[in-house]
Amino acid sequence: MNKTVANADEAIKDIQDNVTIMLGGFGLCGIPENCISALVKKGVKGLTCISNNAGVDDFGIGLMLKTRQVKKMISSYVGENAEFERQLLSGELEVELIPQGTLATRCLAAGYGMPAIFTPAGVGTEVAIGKETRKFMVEGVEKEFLMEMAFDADFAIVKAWKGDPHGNLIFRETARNFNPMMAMAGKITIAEVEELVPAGALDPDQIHTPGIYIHRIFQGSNYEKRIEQRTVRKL
Amino acid sequence: MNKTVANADEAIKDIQDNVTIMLGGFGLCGIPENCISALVKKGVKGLTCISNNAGVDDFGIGLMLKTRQVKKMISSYVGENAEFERQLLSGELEVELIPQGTLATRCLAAGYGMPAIFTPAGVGTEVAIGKETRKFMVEGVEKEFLMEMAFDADFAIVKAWKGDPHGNLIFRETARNFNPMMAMAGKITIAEVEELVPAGALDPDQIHTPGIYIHRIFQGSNYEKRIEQRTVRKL
Amino acid sequence: MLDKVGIAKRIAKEIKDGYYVNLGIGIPTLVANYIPEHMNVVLQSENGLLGMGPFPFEGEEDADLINAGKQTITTLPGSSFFDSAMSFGMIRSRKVDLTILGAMEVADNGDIANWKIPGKMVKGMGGAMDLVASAKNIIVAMQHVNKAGESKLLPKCDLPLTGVRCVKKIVTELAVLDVTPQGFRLLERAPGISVEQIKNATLGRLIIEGEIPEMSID
Amino acid sequence: MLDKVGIAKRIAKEIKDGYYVNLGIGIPTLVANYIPEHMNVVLQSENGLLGMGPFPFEGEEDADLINAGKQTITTLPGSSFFDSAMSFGMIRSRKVDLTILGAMEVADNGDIANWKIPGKMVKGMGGAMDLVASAKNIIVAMQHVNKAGESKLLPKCDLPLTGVRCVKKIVTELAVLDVTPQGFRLLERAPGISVEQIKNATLGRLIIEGEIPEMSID
Repeated sequence: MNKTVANADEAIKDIQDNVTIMLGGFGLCGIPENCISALVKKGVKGLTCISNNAGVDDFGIGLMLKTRQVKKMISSYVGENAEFERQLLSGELEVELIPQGTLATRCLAAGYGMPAIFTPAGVGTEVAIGKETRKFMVEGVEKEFLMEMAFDADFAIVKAWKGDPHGNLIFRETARNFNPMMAMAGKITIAEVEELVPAGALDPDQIHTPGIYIHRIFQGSNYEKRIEQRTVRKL
Repeated sequence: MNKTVANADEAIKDIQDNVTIMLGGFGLCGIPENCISALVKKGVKGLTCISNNAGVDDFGIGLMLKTRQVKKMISSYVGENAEFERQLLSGELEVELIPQGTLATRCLAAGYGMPAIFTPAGVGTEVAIGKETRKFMVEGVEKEFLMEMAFDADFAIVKAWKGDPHGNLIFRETARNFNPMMAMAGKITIAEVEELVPAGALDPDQIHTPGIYIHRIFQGSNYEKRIEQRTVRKL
Repeated sequence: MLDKVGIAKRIAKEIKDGYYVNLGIGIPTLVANYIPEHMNVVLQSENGLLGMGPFPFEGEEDADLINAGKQTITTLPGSSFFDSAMSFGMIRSRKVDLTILGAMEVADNGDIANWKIPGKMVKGMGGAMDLVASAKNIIVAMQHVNKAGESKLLPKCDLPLTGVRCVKKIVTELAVLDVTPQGFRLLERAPGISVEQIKNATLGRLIIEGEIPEMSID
Repeated sequence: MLDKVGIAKRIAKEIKDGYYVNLGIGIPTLVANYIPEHMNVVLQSENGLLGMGPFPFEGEEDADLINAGKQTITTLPGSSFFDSAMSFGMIRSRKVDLTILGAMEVADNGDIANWKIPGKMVKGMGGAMDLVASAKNIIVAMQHVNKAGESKLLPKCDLPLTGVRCVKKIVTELAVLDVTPQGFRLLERAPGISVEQIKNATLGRLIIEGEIPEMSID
C-alpha cells in the first residue's frame, strides 16, 4: 500500500465547501498545522468543524475562523479566541458545545462501527435537552445515561509524529489526544506526520493507528508547534 | 505505585468459589498460564469464565475444565477440547456462545464505562433471541443492531509481555488479542508478565494498558507458550 | 469441475489493488496464495493483525504470532498489531473491503449458515457473525452440493443462520453466482460444467440470462 | 479564613495513598503541591496522561506535553500516554478515585454549576461534565460567597448545571462541608471563623451537630 501524497495541498484538494471535517488536537497540541494552512489557502467555505478546541486568534483553527471559512464548530471548549467570540455573538458562527468525553466517544463510535453510545455526561443539564435517556444498573444502583450518536464526518484530518506509506501512525506524548479516534472516524482520513518512514520501519507492536483507517498521508513541514500556556519552574 | 505481588498464588488468593473471571488470550496465545495453574492448585470451583476460547484438553482453561472448576463458559469458539464436549453434552457445563466481536466489545464497554453497546453481529440469528434490537441509519440505509450489555466480571486475569510496578502493560504481537480490554473490564485485574521492569523503563508512548486498570502484577515463570497449529513453509 | 485450489484461484480474481481482505478458515485461506504479486493487498486477521504474511519457515515459528485459525504466521513490512476491540471495530465500521468465508448453506436472499448443525457438537461462531453482519462485500467459497448430493444453495437455509441478507457472491466447484434481489444469478460455469448441471445442483431461485461463459482461472 | 493555598492544603489531606486523582484548573491544580511526598498518588490529566509531573524547568518545555489546562508539564517514572477515548473511558468506568474541581455554585443536594453564566461568553464545559457525571468522589474547591457577598452554597443552583447530585465534599475559605441527603453538613471551621459566620454565608440547608472543630492544614 502506498497512500503517500506530496503535500497538504494535494491531500486536501477534494475538500469542497460545506463539508464536515474533524480536526485532531487538544488546544494547539497535536493539530494538523499543514492541512489547516492548506485549507486557508484553498479558501474552502461553509465548513462544519469537529474539534475539541477552536485554536487561538492567529493559530490553529483560529486561522480558518479569521477567513470566515467555518460555518459551525462542534467543540467542548472554545475559550482564548476573540475573533471566535465576535463571530459567535454576531451570529455569523454556529457553535455546538458538547462534553469532551462525549466528543471523544462519538468519534470512537464512528471508528468502531457503533451507531450510538451511552454516557452519563450531561444528564440533568442543558446538554440532555432533546436527547433520549435511558437507565442502566451500575454497581447495583440505577443510573441515567444519554444516548449520543456516532459522528458522521466527510473528512478527518490528523497529525501524527511518525507514519509510513501504509498509513500506520505513531503519536507522541499528549499530542495523541483526539487524533487516533478522529483518524478512525472520517469517511476520508488524511494524516500529516512529522516524519514519514518506509514501510517496516515502525515496530508493528507500537502503532497507535493501523493504516487501514488512513486514506492519504504526507510528511508535513515547518511545524511551529506553538505552546499555549508556557509554564515553568525555577531551577 | 507498587502493585507487585510475589507470584500467581498470591495474586489469586482472594478468588473464591462461584465468581466470574475473565481470562485473556486467543486460542493458547497470550493466556495467563501462571494464574491458570494457580487456580487449578487452589481448587476454586463453580467459576464462570469469560474467555474467547476454552483451551485444549491439557493446556489453558482445559486444565480447569478437567478438574471441574468451571460452571459456565462464555466464549465465541470452544472447539478442540474433548473434555469440554463431554461435560457440555452431559450437562455438567453451561456454555454461552457469543460472537467474538461482541465479546471483545462487551469488555471494552465495561472498561470504558459504557453500560451497553450496539452491534449488528447476530441480528436475525439465535444470538438475537431475547435481546433488544434497534434500527439506526448507516451510510444512508436503515440497519438493525442488537443491544449488548457491558460485562460485569469480579476478576480479570491477563497476560502481558512486559509490565512495571504501576501495572503498565505492553503486549507482544497477536498475544495482545483480548488482554487489553479484559484488563480494563475486571473489578479486580491481575496481570502476569514475562518481564517485570522498573517504573520508568517502559516508554510512556508505547504502553498498551495504563496501570490505572491493574490491581496486581507479577513476573510469571516457566512460560510454555504452546503452539496450537504449527504451520510452516519449506525453505 | 473445480477443486479447492481452483475455487481459491477464481476467488483471488475478485480481489482488487488496494483491498483490505479478511480470509476465513479453509478454502478462503488458500486464496492468499493466488493474489497477484504486483497487487497491494493487506490481509486482516481478526485476532489482531493487519498485514498477515506467509507461514514461517520451520524453526521460526513464534507462539505469539498466529492468525484467526490459530496457525503460526509471519508479518510483512507495514504490518500492525491491535487488540480485538479495535479489530472488530474496523470490521464493523466497514474498513475491510472484502470478506471471504466458507458456508454450509446459502439462501437465495443472501442468508448464510455456517456455524452450527443441530445435534452435533457446536464449536461456536467465532468472528463469523461479526464479519457477515458488517462486511461491505462477502464472497462465499463452498461446495455446491453436500456429500448426499443435495444442493447447498437454497430458497431458505435449514441450518441456524450466521447472518441475514449478506452474501454478495458465491464461488463453488460448479459455478460463480451473484446474489441479487431476484435470487442467484449465474455468472460463470466451471470448466466442463453445463448450465444444466448447475440448474440441477441449485435449489434456490436461479437466474440464467444469455450465454453463460466458462470461467478462466489462470 | 483560608487563602487559596490554604484551601489547596486542606484538600490535599483528603488524598489517600494509592489514589488516582484528577485535578481541575485553578485552586485544584495547587493541590498537587501539598500531597505528602511519601504517598503514592498518580495524577490523571484528561487529555491523555497518567503520572503528571511538575512544570518543566525553563528551556525544557515540550509542546507535545501539556495538561488539560494546556500548561507545559513533565512526566514521572511510570507515566503513560493514551488517547482521549481511553482517558474518558477510565473516568466513566470510575478508575479515577478522586476528582477535585472548582465551582460557581453548589446546591445542598450535590448539584454543581461551573461552566456557564447566561449573558457571558460561554467557553464550554470541556471535560467537566464527564468528570462530575462519573467520579466516585468529587471534592469542590470554591469560595463560600461571591464578590457581592452572596452565598454560593445554595438550596438550588441558579446557573446552568454541570452535573446533578454528584458533589461529595466542599472546601471553602470558611469551612469543610459534606453533602448529605439532608443538606450540607458542617465538618470543620477555617482558623478564626465562627459557626455563625458559616451559617450566615450558607444559603442551602446546613446541618450543624455538636462541636465543630477548627481545621488543621499543616
